[in-house]
Amino acid sequence: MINLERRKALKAGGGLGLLGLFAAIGLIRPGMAAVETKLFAFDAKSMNEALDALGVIIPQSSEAIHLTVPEIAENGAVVPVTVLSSLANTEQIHILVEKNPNVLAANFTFPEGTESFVTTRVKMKETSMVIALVKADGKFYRIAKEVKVTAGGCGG
Amino acid sequence: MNISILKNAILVFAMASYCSIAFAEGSVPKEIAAYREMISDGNPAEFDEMRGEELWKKPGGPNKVSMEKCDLGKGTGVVKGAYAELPRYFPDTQRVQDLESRLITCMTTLQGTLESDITAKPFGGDNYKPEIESLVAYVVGQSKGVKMNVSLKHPKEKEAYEIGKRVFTYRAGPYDFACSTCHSQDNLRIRMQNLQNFSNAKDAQDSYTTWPAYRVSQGLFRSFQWRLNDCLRQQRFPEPKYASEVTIALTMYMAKNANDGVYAGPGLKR
Amino acid sequence: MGNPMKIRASVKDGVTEVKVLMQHEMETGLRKDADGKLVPAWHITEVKAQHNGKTVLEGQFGTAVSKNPYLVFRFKGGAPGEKISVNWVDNKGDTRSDEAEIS
Amino acid sequence: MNAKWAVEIVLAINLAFLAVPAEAADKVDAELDAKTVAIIKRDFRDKGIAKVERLNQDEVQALCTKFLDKPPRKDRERLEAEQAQAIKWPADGKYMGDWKAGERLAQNGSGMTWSDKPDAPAGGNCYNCHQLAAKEIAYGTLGPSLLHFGKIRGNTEATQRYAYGQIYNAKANNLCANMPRFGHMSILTEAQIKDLVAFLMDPESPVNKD
Repeated sequence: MINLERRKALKAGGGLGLLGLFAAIGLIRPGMAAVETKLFAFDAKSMNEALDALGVIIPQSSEAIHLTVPEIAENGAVVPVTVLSSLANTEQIHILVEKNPNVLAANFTFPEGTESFVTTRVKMKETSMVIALVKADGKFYRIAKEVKVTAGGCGG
Repeated sequence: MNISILKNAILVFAMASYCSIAFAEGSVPKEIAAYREMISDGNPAEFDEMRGEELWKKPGGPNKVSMEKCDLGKGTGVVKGAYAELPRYFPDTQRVQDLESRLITCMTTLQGTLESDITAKPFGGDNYKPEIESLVAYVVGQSKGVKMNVSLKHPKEKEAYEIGKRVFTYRAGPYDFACSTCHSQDNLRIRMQNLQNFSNAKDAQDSYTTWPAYRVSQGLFRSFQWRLNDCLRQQRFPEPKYASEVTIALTMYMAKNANDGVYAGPGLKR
Repeated sequence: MGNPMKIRASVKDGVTEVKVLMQHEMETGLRKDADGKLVPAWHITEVKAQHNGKTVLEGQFGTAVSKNPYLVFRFKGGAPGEKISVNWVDNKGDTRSDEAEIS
Repeated sequence: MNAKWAVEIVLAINLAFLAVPAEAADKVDAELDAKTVAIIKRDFRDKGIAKVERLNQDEVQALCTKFLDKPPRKDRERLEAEQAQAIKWPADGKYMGDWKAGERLAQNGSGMTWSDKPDAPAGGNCYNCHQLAAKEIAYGTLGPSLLHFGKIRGNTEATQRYAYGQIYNAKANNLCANMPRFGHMSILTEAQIKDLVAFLMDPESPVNKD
């Protein structure tokens, strides 16, 4: 928990997150579109970078998010991921794979009237945690599950 | 940013719901089955079927003729259900043919394409999709829901089956493998993948009726000729010639053993 | 222009479920070809779905979305015969739009 | 192709004709056998390191093919003895190498296919067929489980020698076994086989640890 506090302190104490850093050195103009922010998130090479780019400090773990992934993926090229959020006012769902070279796989924005549910398929380089990060009412929540990626033999 | 803080933050992030899953002996096949079920919807082979249908219907080859006059065994132009009765004996060529060899016959005789142009690179790869593979996708898709009904009535069909059965058990190469080394017992796996027992009707049906297939590991549609080619590669054999008699005989053996199974391709595979 | 998508949409109990299968290589930019050269990244970056001119889903893809991306989502409303349209844009600026009728 | 193997080649076609047809059915069978072999020889081609010579069966392969892996006892025992005779035991009398290298080999499923490079060392392909370390869940079941191999059998020199022999040529004990003859067919080197023995036997190896 100390680490958690340190991360908070870092944020609160004016420490520059990645985005802040870019802004400071002029890579992000004030008022630049949200799209640019997200591009940084997709380039993130670690969970921490991805969270910084998304403007997340510490997302709360939430049982109101249902993440369906296989326990074992026979092939890392296609890992089915379904996320269903029962959190009120869910605005966005992000899918992240902790050990991928680029951590953020996809994100979805749900306008009024669209259910906070999505199914897609992602690539996984190796056995890793898959994380669903949900933005609801302006706050971030998360749930994570491990997917084992196995080596294949012949056949099929 | 300090590296150790980075690392720690990641740890905290992952810790809450992380647990190492111990797999009981029997749960692995169940998990694999669950995975397959989860990916079974949305098969990209549909795109190959679409492309194949276009190729079938539009004028092609040096003769600028469509494939619609091709006889796949059920009469000129009949595609529906044709794959479920292949391989079969064709009086015009006086030999037993599988789908691919029959498509070659039509592409050469109707469209005037050179056989060597078709067989030089018959399998897809990066940014390359041979016409014959898309035609295969279209034709097999037209047998979806049809019961496999391969005949051995003609003596040459019977002979092809008998030869296929023998090729299946022919042990050779540096590993001493035959097809039967891996495919003649029930409930075995290579790594995580189930091995079908082709002398068991249920296994033969499950396997044969779901090939050709879109292979997610390769992101490509694969024909039955490709399936055999890659099996023989892993058997450490030299390469079988495309649509040759040895491959047709093997196909005949497996197709006949799958009789009465309902054809369900193109499949979606690991 | 990209290759066509397959879109299926059906309405049940006032909720329309949309299944979209796209054709795209989704190259990560990390893969090497047979000659050992890096294959440049080439992937869909944005997806948008609309119903009666109203946006019902917006998505952004990174390089980790699988080849030939597949998407399922649901929205309230929709009636048989009405149109669903889906559009994507990739990092090379290529784009594709297709539509389907709700069944 | 390795020289020893070339010397041992007996064309299967010879065997197909050796059987004297007593009845019409046998005659048809023998004709089909011969035709099958002729088609096999005609319909494959060289690709990469996989040459068509690989289809010429040696005596073991031909006998196991002919009797669908259940050969007559007399032939079986004679050939098993011959295979055992041909095992080349390590000159230094040591059977154990590096278990860590052995683990990598066990995981590696490459080698001897037409897509493998001629100078790339082959893998052991062990996990394709055997359970080994408890932590690896992606294992095959074609062969017996080798989990706790050394722990169960005891890490004695006799067991090490047995393991070496089995990897070198399992056909010396069971003529029509599924297991490839890794030493006999020059798939793996002596050093590689020793690494695999260590992976099976070493008390520190994950095969015996967990």
